Amino acid sequence: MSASAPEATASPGKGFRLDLKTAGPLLALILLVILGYSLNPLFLAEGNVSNLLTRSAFIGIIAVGATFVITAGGIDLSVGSMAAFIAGVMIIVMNWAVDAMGVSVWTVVLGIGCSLILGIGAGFINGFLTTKAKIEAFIVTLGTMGIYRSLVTYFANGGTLSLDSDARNIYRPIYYDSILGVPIPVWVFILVAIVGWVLMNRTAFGRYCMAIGSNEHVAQYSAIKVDRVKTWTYIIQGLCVSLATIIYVPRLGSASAATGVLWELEAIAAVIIGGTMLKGGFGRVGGTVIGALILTAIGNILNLTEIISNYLNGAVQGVIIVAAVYLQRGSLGRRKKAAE
Amino acid sequence: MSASAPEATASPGKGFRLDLKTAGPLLALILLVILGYSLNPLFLAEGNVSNLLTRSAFIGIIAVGATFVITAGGIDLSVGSMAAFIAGVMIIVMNWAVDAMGVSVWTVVLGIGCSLILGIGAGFINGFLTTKAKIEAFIVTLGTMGIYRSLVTYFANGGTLSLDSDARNIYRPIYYDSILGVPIPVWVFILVAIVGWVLMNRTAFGRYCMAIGSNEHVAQYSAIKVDRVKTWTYIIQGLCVSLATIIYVPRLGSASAATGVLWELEAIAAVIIGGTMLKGGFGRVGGTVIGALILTAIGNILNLTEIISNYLNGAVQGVIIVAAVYLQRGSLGRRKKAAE
Amino acid sequence: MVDAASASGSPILSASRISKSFGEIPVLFSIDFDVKPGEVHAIIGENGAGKSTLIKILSGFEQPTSGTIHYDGRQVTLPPNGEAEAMGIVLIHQELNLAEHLTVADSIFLGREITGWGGFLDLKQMREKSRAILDTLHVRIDPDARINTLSVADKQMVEIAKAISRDARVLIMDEPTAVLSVGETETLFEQIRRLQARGVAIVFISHKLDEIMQLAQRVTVLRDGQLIATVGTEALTPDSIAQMMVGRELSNLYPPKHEPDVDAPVVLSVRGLRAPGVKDVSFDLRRGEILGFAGLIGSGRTAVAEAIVGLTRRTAGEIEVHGKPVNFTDVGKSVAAGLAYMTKDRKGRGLLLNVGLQPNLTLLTLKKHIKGAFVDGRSEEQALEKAVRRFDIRARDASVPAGKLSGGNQQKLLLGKTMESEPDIIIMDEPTRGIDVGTKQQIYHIIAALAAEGKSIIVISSELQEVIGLSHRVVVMREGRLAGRLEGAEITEAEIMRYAAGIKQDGDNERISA
Amino acid sequence: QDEQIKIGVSIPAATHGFMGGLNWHAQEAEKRLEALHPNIDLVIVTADGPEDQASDLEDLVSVQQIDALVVLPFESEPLTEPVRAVKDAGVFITVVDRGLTDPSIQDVYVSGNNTEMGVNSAEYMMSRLGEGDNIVILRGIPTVLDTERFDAFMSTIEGSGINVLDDEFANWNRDDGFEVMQDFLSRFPDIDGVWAQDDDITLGVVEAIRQAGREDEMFVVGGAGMKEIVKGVMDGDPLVPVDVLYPPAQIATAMDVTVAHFTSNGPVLGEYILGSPLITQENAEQFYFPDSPF
Ligand SMILES: Nc1ncnc2c1ncn2[C@@H]1O[C@H](COP(=O)(O)OP(=O)(O)OP(=O)(O)O)[C@@H](O)[C@H]1O
Ligand SMILES: Nc1ncnc2c1ncn2[C@@H]1O[C@H](COP(=O)(O)OP(=O)(O)OP(=O)(O)O)[C@@H](O)[C@H]1O
Ligand SMILES: [Mg+2]
Ligand SMILES: [Mg+2]
Repeated sequence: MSASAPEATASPGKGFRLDLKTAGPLLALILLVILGYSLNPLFLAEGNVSNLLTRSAFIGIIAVGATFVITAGGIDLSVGSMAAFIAGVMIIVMNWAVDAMGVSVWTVVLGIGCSLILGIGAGFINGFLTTKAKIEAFIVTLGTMGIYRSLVTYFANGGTLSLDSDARNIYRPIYYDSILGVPIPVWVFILVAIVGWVLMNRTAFGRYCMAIGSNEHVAQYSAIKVDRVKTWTYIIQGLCVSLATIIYVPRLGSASAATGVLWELEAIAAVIIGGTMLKGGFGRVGGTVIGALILTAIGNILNLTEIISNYLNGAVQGVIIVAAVYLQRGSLGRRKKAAE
Repeated sequence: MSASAPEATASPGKGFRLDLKTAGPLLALILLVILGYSLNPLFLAEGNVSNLLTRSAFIGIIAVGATFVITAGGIDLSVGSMAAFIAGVMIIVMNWAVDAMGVSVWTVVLGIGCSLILGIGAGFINGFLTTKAKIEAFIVTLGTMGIYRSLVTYFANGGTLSLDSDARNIYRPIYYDSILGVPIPVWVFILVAIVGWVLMNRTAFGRYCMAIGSNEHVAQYSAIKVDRVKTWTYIIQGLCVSLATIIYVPRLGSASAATGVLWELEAIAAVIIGGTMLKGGFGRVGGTVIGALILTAIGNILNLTEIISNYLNGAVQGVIIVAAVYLQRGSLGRRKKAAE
Repeated sequence: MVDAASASGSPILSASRISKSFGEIPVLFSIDFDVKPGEVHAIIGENGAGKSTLIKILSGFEQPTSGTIHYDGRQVTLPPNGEAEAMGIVLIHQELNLAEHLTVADSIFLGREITGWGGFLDLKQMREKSRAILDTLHVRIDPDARINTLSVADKQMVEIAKAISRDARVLIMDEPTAVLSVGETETLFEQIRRLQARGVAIVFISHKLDEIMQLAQRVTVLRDGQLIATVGTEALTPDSIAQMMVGRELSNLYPPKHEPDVDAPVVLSVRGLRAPGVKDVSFDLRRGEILGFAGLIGSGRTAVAEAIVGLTRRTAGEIEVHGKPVNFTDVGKSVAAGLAYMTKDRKGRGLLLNVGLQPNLTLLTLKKHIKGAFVDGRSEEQALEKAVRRFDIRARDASVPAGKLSGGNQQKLLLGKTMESEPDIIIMDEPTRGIDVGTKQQIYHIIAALAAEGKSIIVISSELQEVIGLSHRVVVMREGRLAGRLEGAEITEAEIMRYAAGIKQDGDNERISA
Repeated sequence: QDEQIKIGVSIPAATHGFMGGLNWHAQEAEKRLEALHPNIDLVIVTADGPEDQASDLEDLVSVQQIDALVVLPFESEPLTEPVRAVKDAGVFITVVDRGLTDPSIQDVYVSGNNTEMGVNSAEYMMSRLGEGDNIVILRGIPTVLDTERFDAFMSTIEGSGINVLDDEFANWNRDDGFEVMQDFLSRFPDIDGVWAQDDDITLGVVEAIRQAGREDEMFVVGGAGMKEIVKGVMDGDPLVPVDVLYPPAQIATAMDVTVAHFTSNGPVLGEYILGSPLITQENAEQFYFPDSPF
């Protein structure tokens, strides 16, 4: 009854809960892998696994950023358009640099720098409008979503912006090469995930995000600079979008109005499948990573089999997403939920 | 110390507060109308106004339903796909009825009945999965969104389902005819808005929605059947989608995978522009109606002018939405917000 | 007092051999309890003793692990979630239980709205009835006001209004007076006596022993989930109750006041402060001084504190800390300057209810626990250990969400959180809200010790005894202004009440001091 | 000839009428060809966007281990490299409709002709209208092929004296077509012709014109060859007197050609450009597929 217990139980208790929490999405992922393998053993072939991981990097990196925004009680619908916009501007700038100074590694460095600045700037704008102008995050980011998408269409004159082919040859390896057998995008994803996890779980900032998402008043009364922290979550989101775009551009070497459509929904879905709550107050970067893998794996599995009509892909996807979340909330999470 | 003051001030006070609340979106709408008129006086021509109102009916009716879901702390992303699905099944059923029994008014009645049942059923499924299976509304409705969209694509074989032309001739008036100079869809919209307003503001059900969205524990401790009320909000949403579909089908007489795409975003945007909070607890049906009008008017204005590049339509739309919300929250609403 | 005869019938609600465990953890052991019509039966016990759990079982909000409940002589299983209200068992929860976005009238009638023609809400009638009930409680709350615009005390009054508006046969109140001041408490007691006279059975929980002596016919004492005794009040004194509760003698609730040093430097000086809810407030706080803030509900004490630490914008006036003018724009700045404010709204402003003890304790002072760039879990754990010992926080383990602690333990956690910042100047708003006498004594001694160390403390409290017992000087607020300042022997209940009620004003007093 | 041949078909998902038709033709062709050639296995995958399609291509190579690929790129430029990667894995490549930026990748190219579609539409307009007549244009989604059609149309009517009152995007969607046309109708009192460019849009446009009761004032030129529109042309609908073909069946042609590469004796290579003829009442019958969903 007294508090003598904490010392003894706190650490293991905490460890155990962490296991249970990650277990939900992880279990869903494992079942999905088993399903994939049983439908087609090539699912676990090295090439496919590497493809799958590389692919999940885009959504995964963006979703890590979204974890912060959502944990702090916000939402960002603009990420897909933002990615298209950043990709478009990167390409324009790099093409201009090629014209002006010829092709070199610096062209790509310039493009990357440009992307980072844009990502941070776009994140800041979202953050500023939500915190200072006090407009709902949903509306702000719905607005910027439309704006970025329009701008990229405008820059591309309704068509596609393509990276100069020489510049592309220099840039290509960033998507297509591997280090120690692991594709570079996967390295970036791992890095972002680790940094994100540390930031969320081991720094004051992460704690502040959870506090704000959980009860903004308490955060304010606890000397947390609520507006500043919230703005930072959007900046982190922008930075993540920028990183995802940096590895996206060399993949296809182009950007158009169709780039990044619906990424926002996928990113938010990854976050929520991973166990973060849409209402905020509770962030799980590890879960988000698994969520992104689950989403990518579903698409991959659907390509592995011909059992169902292509028209029904979306239905299968929907069923699997709901089932995956049910699996973790419904069974394992039931008691936790009920108790809350 | 005594309670003598309230009597004197309560009634006017309330009236005033009510005014202020509706004033935000209304002001934005008025400014938009002025803008539209100054860009092209035809904006206020009878024909255009009637078109605009009729058009806003779809999103408006759906958004009235969404107001309930959001007020009770939920969200429904499936409405657009649900509309497409219901429209598709209606057409299939009516075509089948024509084949089997020939064309009559009953064909249309059958279709309408079918639509109502589907809408209620689909709403119930969303509600059931969120409340009983305890899966986040975002995930449930993201899932059903994919499922309905897939199903309609499947039924249409990837193409378009078209209503038998004889049946269509009978059905047509429901979209195209007017009563007392007001198009029927507008009547339906008005009716839905009034019923919605009364339900939200003048019945215990509306109070329960707000209580649940504001604090689910409190609602539960007040002997409110939280799960039941939440399920009902989804059913109301389904019913609204069904009504919107009933007036949508005679418009073009067809349904395809492209029907209702992004309606969910528009509906949610209308709700939030109207002053309902995304986090729940606070519903304004009147605001929602104005929100739907604002959204439709923006699109209409963009079609009436040539000042800006077509490519930038989305950007203008984004800017106006953000500005409209800023107008109400930023200036008028600032103090209220701060107090909350 | 109500005559004993009315309370001598057979019990209307009784529980026998009630035990309750949350998971593995037992919190109640075979408790017998009953209440008779027209009786006030008080439950007392230390924080975490199981009082709230017991009455939640008595009203159906929790189901007992074992044991039976009889209502009206029949064995029953009470329906959950407040549905027992329909049977006449009404509970006022310890923690405020109102939906922030609803209006006062909506809240009072939530779950049993008055409907008129066609099943539509009869808003007019609900508003009028709300106003009538609030009138009987002598509170000035607009039935159309939204809950989130009310102060904590007003919210509590709404809760009370809500409860007495129901046709209760058993009315159970869990620390209804914790945030109320003397005046409000008195009106509440009037209402309780009125209901009692009508034969309503009343269960009353409070840590204020004098209230229990005043009101109750019988007292049940719980300790660590065990039933210690049920006795008639006439056989008791506050001291003997306290002793049963804590299990030890409780002499000297208040520590001896050390002589205030009149020459001590002024550490906080407020001049002509105007802010939302504050109209022209000036006062000084000296080093080593305990300054009491008294006043009725809504008199603006909280508003003064919040304006000082930068939670609300001040519109006029100067504030000096250690002789230097300051303008705190957020709490961080005031904490950095050594000035901490402890909110009275532990649930809405003080604690994150969904996280464990440790993150709550260190939220205000997380910077102290940063090593390199990272939060140092070890150092946080040590801080928690220390706070747990110092404030006697009792929790199953450190991972229990703060919302699941007993009310008093939440308050202690909040106290620990504020004290973590090691402030020189502390503004404590209702510091012992919901705290048992034993711990109260500890806290009073902590406060006195802090003052002796040279810290300066403002105690905002609605409990006059507390203000009187602790403070070197007392200021009384009324309608956003300082109505009076009292020192030494002037600090008496009567004098404070005179200022608080506006019978006497600052100008009436010849010795106006800064 | 008995070895198993796997052919991957990667196309955009059926998100609007034309793509729906294309999906249908692809599935019909799959059934037909698989029944005809037991050793041929066709795998159709559909994509929601360029990056999705790039992923599909990777899967077709790594998991399905295809021998040939029939691909209708979502967009030309982004998919050039992914298709090249497929080619590098030793796969026979057939590109449909939207050419890659590097044509040397493809073994076979099958396509409709966007430029010809724009030109034919413009020429029909010029045959019916003249100096001082007004038209409005409803475009698709801002993409390269929309731009090709539009530019070809505009350069053809240049100098004819026909006024283009305005153009707006209708997103290849009948609802948007309806609303944009409603607005054109309230804006412009005198419209003589409408170029809707796509039959989904056309359907919306026609309803808007009917609603306004201005059927007699103008005519509409659509595009693609949707069965409802072709039927109307066949029946002599004065409002939609013609259609300009842009055959969704080209995917079937491409699949046929690719299968032929493995089943016929010699290699099949080269370009197969399908024309965009004007569908008129006289020739409509040959373009009418009542079983197609499109
Ligand atoms: N839902 C719950 N889950 C787990 N433990 C709980 C729960 N509710 C209460 N407890 C525990 O049961 C014990 C008794 O709590 P209770 O709230 O009944 O105390 P109390 O006597 O009302 O104390 P206080 O005077 O502080 O309000 C405490 O240790 C508390 O932590
Ligand atoms: N931010 C604000 N804006 C407007 N009015 C306010 C604000 N804060 C407080 N008030 C008003 O000022 C008055 C004083 O409230 P306050 O909460 O400070 O009183 P209190 O003396 O602490 O009383 P209580 O015992 O209820 O806590 C109240 O009428 C309250 O409604
Ligand atoms: Mg234009
Ligand atoms: Mg308690």
